[in-house]
Amino acid sequence: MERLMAAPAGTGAPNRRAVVELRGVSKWFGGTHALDGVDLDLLPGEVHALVGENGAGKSTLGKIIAGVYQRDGGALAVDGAEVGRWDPVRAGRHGIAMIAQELALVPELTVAQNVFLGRERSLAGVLRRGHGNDAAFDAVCALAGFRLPPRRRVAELGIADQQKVEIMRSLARDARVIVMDEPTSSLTAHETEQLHRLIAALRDQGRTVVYVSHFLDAVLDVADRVSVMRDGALVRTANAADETKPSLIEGMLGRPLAVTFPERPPPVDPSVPPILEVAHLATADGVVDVSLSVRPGEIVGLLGLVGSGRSEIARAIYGADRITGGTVTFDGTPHARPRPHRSIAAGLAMVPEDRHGQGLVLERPIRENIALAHATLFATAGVISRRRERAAVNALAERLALRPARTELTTSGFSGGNQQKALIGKALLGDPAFVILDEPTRGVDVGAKYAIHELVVALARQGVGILLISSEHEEVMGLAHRAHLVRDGRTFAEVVPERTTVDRILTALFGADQHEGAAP
Amino acid sequence: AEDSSGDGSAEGGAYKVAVLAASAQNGYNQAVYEGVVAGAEDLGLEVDAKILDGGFDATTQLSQLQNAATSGEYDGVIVVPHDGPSLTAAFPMTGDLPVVSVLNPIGPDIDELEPQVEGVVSTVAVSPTAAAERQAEDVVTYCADLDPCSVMLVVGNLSSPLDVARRDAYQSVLEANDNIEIVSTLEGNYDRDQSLSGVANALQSNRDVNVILSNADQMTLGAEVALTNAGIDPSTVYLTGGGGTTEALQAVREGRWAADYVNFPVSMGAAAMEQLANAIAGDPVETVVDADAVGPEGVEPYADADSLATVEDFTGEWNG
Amino acid sequence: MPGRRAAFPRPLLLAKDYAVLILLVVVTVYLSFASSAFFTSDNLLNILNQNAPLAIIAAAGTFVIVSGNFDLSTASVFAVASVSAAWLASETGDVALALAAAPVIGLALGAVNGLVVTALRIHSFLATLASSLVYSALAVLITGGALITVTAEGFTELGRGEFLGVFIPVWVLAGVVALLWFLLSGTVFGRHVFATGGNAEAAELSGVRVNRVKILVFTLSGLAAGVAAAIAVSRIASGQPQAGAGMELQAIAAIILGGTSIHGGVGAVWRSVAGVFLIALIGNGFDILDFNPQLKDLVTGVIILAAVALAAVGRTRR
Amino acid sequence: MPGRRAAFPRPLLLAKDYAVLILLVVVTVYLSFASSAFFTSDNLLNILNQNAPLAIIAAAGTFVIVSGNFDLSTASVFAVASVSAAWLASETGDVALALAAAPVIGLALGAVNGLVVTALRIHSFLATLASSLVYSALAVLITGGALITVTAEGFTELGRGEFLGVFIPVWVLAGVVALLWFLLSGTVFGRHVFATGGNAEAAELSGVRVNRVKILVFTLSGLAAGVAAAIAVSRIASGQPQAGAGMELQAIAAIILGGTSIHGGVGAVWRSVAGVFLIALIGNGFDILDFNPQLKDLVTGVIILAAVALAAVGRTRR
Ligand SMILES: Nc1ncnc2c1ncn2[C@@H]1O[C@H](COP(=O)(O)OP(=O)(O)OP(=O)(O)O)[C@@H](O)[C@H]1O
Ligand SMILES: Nc1ncnc2c1ncn2[C@@H]1O[C@H](COP(=O)(O)OP(=O)(O)OP(=O)(O)O)[C@@H](O)[C@H]1O
Ligand SMILES: [Mg+2]
Ligand SMILES: [Mg+2]
Repeated sequence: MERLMAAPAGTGAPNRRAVVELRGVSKWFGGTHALDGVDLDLLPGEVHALVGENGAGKSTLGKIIAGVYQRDGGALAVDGAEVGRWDPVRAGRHGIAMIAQELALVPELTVAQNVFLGRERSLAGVLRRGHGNDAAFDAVCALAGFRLPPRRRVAELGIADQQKVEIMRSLARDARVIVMDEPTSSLTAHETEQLHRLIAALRDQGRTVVYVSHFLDAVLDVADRVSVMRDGALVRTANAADETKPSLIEGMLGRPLAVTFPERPPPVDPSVPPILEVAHLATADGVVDVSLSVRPGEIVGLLGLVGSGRSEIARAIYGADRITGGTVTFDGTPHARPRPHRSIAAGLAMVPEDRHGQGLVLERPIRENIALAHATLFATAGVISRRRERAAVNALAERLALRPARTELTTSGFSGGNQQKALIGKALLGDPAFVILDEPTRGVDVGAKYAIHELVVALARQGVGILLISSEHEEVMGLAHRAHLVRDGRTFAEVVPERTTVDRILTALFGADQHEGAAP
Repeated sequence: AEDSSGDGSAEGGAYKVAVLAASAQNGYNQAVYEGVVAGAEDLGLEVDAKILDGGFDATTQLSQLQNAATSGEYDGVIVVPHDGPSLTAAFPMTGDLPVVSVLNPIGPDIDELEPQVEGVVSTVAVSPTAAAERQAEDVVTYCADLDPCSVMLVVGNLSSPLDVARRDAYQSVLEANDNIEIVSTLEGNYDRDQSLSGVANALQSNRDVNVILSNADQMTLGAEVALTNAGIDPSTVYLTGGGGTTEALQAVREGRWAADYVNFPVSMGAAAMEQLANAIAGDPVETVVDADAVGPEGVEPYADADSLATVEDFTGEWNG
Repeated sequence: MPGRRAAFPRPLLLAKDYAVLILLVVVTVYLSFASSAFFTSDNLLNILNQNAPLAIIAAAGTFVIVSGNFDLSTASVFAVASVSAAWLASETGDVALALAAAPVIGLALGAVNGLVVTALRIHSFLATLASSLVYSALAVLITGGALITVTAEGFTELGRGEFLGVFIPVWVLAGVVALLWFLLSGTVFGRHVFATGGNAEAAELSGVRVNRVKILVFTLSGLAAGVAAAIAVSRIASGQPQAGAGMELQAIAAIILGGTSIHGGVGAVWRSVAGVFLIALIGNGFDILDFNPQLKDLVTGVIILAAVALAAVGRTRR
Repeated sequence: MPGRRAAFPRPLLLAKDYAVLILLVVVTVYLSFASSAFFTSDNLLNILNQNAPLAIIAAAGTFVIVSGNFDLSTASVFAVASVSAAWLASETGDVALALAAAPVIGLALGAVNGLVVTALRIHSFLATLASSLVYSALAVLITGGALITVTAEGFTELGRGEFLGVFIPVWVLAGVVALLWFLLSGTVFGRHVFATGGNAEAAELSGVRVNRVKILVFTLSGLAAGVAAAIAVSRIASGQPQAGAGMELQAIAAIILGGTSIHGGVGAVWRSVAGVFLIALIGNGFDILDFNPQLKDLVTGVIILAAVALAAVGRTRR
């Protein structure tokens, strides 16, 4: 993507008075030193990127600015005035809003109600009628550049749409400082582009956007200044113009790393019988007519826009949603009435797209989460051998570079990216013959992402069949042997990534598709 | 109500009577109901008696009383109040539906048996205080030549005015004698298991107890088990309860208990029915019927082995 | 969890959302045919009048449940409020003061609940269970366990009086329900109650003062218990510590029976009121018809399950 | 919500995790000084013996709460089981059969709860509230409301007998607790119970048969109620429908007091047992020291709050 809006050089000039200043801010979580004396200035009218490995402290920093966490040490000043007690409400009053990395919405309320939550317009506490579906909502949509049905219950939205609601909510607060913690982690390239335009627009209105992301190209693209973090400490803050992708990576990891996609495993001989075959699959949850097949050792991708139903396809194959039509054949035998426990028993694993909602039991230790689907592997007569369990789990954690590498810690205590790693480990523990990966690298850092890509390829080389879903089309393009294009719950075309480009794919996907807004 | 009671009498004395039980699931209340039915037969009356379940809930019973009045279906009501005072709210009732109260009076004063509110024609009961005092006096007699004479009190539920009155009565009588020492006061909640636990605990600090005075047989039965578990022979302790249940009378006859305060729920039901019939028929009514006097010929309410020996065939009017 | 659901026919949706109303109608119709005495304004007003206190408590309790909390202390708040009112009336003879005191005391005890829950950040189930023990002990101490009878002139007006031929408690009930209904469904506060119960963290992040909301819902619940107590105590003209025992669970049962989610975030005041009267009708039916009272619980239980099953029909297997 | 905590000294962490134990110790120490009769093996065994039934129910109830559910029917299952046992004993005179019947009946009723909850997919709070009504009605019907006295030879062995100088119920308690503790913390089933309560959707996607788990935890809870009933009925040699009334809440209170999360996903069997005995000690203390029983609730409430406050110290504002 070419640079969207030229940021005047030297925007970083410190002569402008900072909106938010952090001085020596530190934060402890139990034993973990999440933040270690961080200094940071946020200037008006700048896009300030935060980059760093998983667990570096980006979210923690953002949450401290937004008042979600209390700092254990250091000072926080807004408009030059030091603040004492700090919470989301006070932060909100000072015009600071945050889009959390892990979506925080009220599922039972509608889109509009969520967007205006805490900002309801009322007469003496009495809600104005028609609230939500009116000018105010339209204004937010206009500003955001996308629209959602205001009266739809948020619980019924796909995770990507939910992320849009978060964005709209921060806009509705017309905040001067918006902390966006990985806002694009489940947006497609097109929507990401939209968001970047939006961010630039906000910046030009003199607002400050703190942009946390693992997509370094995008960071260099939209950010005016970048702050690099490592192990809870600030490595440096510099003008984006003076940074390059390798320089950022070296700053984050403390060592250089060439990030290209690992070499695709050799193409699979078409005569090999498929491990998974799906014919005219349909469900009540958004899958209309899907046919595809995956051979052992083959990586097959699903390319679709958000809401196209890719996750629903995955859920249907795995048995999470009831199948209303079509057949699934696994390893030559019909996988009739699939249910998760049958799939797992048969060696069919899935990494779900929503790690909190569908993936992890947050209040349990990482160990139990990774072992959950396969506890029986370490059990004799139903009695679990902690020793064997721990050995196997720790080995996986090692292989996935889990940080911190303490598998007894409560899952809620791990950073988003590391939780994602655990989620993948969970699927791999049982040595499955076929894996569905729905957004497998959502929210993981460059290093870990590279590791996961290598893992995927390695699996394929071992003869594991893989169905890959990613909103980051490059990922599918870079790894998959073949890919199916999905629209409105239908597979309507098959492509060979090596022989096409993202743009051509997008054009195909947008095809007749209106509701996704202007096609490129 | 006017005309309905008219109908009632018109149909050759086929009375419709509502029996408002404090709880229809409870042995005592059922006995009263049986008594009402039996009493009607003895009187040669054709009575259609219906039992309503108060579920040990004051509001429910109040509602039932009000409904009975407004529905105009009944010629009279017999109530076993769960909470006498709260029923006051139903009076004066729609129409002049006669009400007879059994076991507890209806009205603000739980010890006043004379009708306290317009509409209650008769009360078949004994003042809880009077009964408790009498029980305590027997204890005093027993303790006469014991010094110290240590007593455990087991009362039902100390957030219930009735039981608080009983406890106060026990205390005032016993504390008047300096040889008597009340070593503990326990809540038994009319439940064997709870009184068993309470007494078992209290025994830990007072193994040498002489008297266990309770106002309900269930609780005394629990206490008896506690004694046995603690390796104390029940017959060596003055055990007494209240209710006159089959089990209690047996215990007294066998000498395991020293005494029991006997109730006659069936006879009380019959007596209530008799007074109600009089009221409906417009005949003179006894405003107070002493519940201690309604029992079978020769049965002494404050029973001990000797008094029971005189009435071999009396085995109690209920069990619960 | 995301409520992924497929489209299904209208009637089932209705069944899902209005199960309690449907059953209310069914029971009413049945009773009307079964007994001439049932469907009379006299009897219906009686039912309303008798259950006004419980309905008021349940209506306010809806806020607590919707906010994702529990209030197990309403019965003991009710008890404290009623004995206090009785005590005041018999001491001072000032009827107005005494009856006014009940709601005030309820409000205060409710606020204490809210403060305990938010300050200690413990689940309200345990917090209010504990406070209910403390409160009922208070009630006993105020009276020494004895009964307080009120003879003061006019004390029973609120509980027994009539206005335009309808018992005053019924008017109070109507007013309270209307008010609370609006408060929950039509105001910012109501919206924040839903948000707090739906996802407290998200609400907090959106600038909702979650703790303040919690304190307010408990205060409201206590206030309602106090109002209910005022009605009840004036009706029976006497206060005693056992008053209202068991009410707390009856209220919660009615609320959930109405269709308000125990997980919080979903519910309505009218539902709780409907729940209260569905159960009340069953009791009334048993009294009117010549049924064996020992079957009452059985029938009540079965009807509750029926209501729930009906609602379940709407939901489809995931 | 995620266990967010800032850095704080070890002791506070302990306070957070072991509040119930700390209070148990504090109360024990106090009572030991207050009365020489308290800290005697005789008295301590007596406490264990008395509370064995409740502790057994709470231990099994832990599974229900950890799995994210509620069982409000334990008391009525207890009632049905005990009246049935009493009835069988007095009818057949076959003591062994009668006492064996109680657990079996409990198991069956518990399974029914589980099936209702999963089949209707309703929250167990309401489901078990309804079933508790049905069950207690059953208990009444079995006895016709009356009390059933058992005179059969040897019926009281289980409840009153001793083995190696210790009451048999204490042995049963020890066995049951050891077994359940291990079942929850050391087996695949236990793992699945935690997962179900922590995040049912994730559990399902991980191949956990969530519905099966639910049915099993309710069955277990019913079974425990049956065992408890067998002990209690044998102890008092009589069965009556009101038996055990209120036990269901006492059990839940003890479980949560112990520190098991009412949200599910977190908890332990020993915690519930500790909770039961913390409350039991207070009662025992009152009886031994002859304190005014009217203050018992007050003290209990305060101590519960103390325990909770202590645990709260650990958690700091995030
Ligand atoms: N609620 C919590 N409880 C305990 N530890 C926590 C908590 N939140 C974060 N941590 C720890 O603090 C450190 C920083 O976490 P943070 O979420 O800020 O990382 P991050 O930079 O956002 O990582 P990611 O890119 O994966 O989101 C990590 O070691 C994490 O384990
Ligand atoms: N709970 C639900 N109820 C009704 N429709 C739903 C629900 N969840 C998702 N959908 C619809 O199903 C389609 C697929 O949802 P989803 O957003 O998961 O698709 P997707 O292709 O997986 O996109 P992504 O994976 O990028 O989020 C969308 O139209 C979405 O609106
Ligand atoms: Mg993060
Ligand atoms: Mg998806």
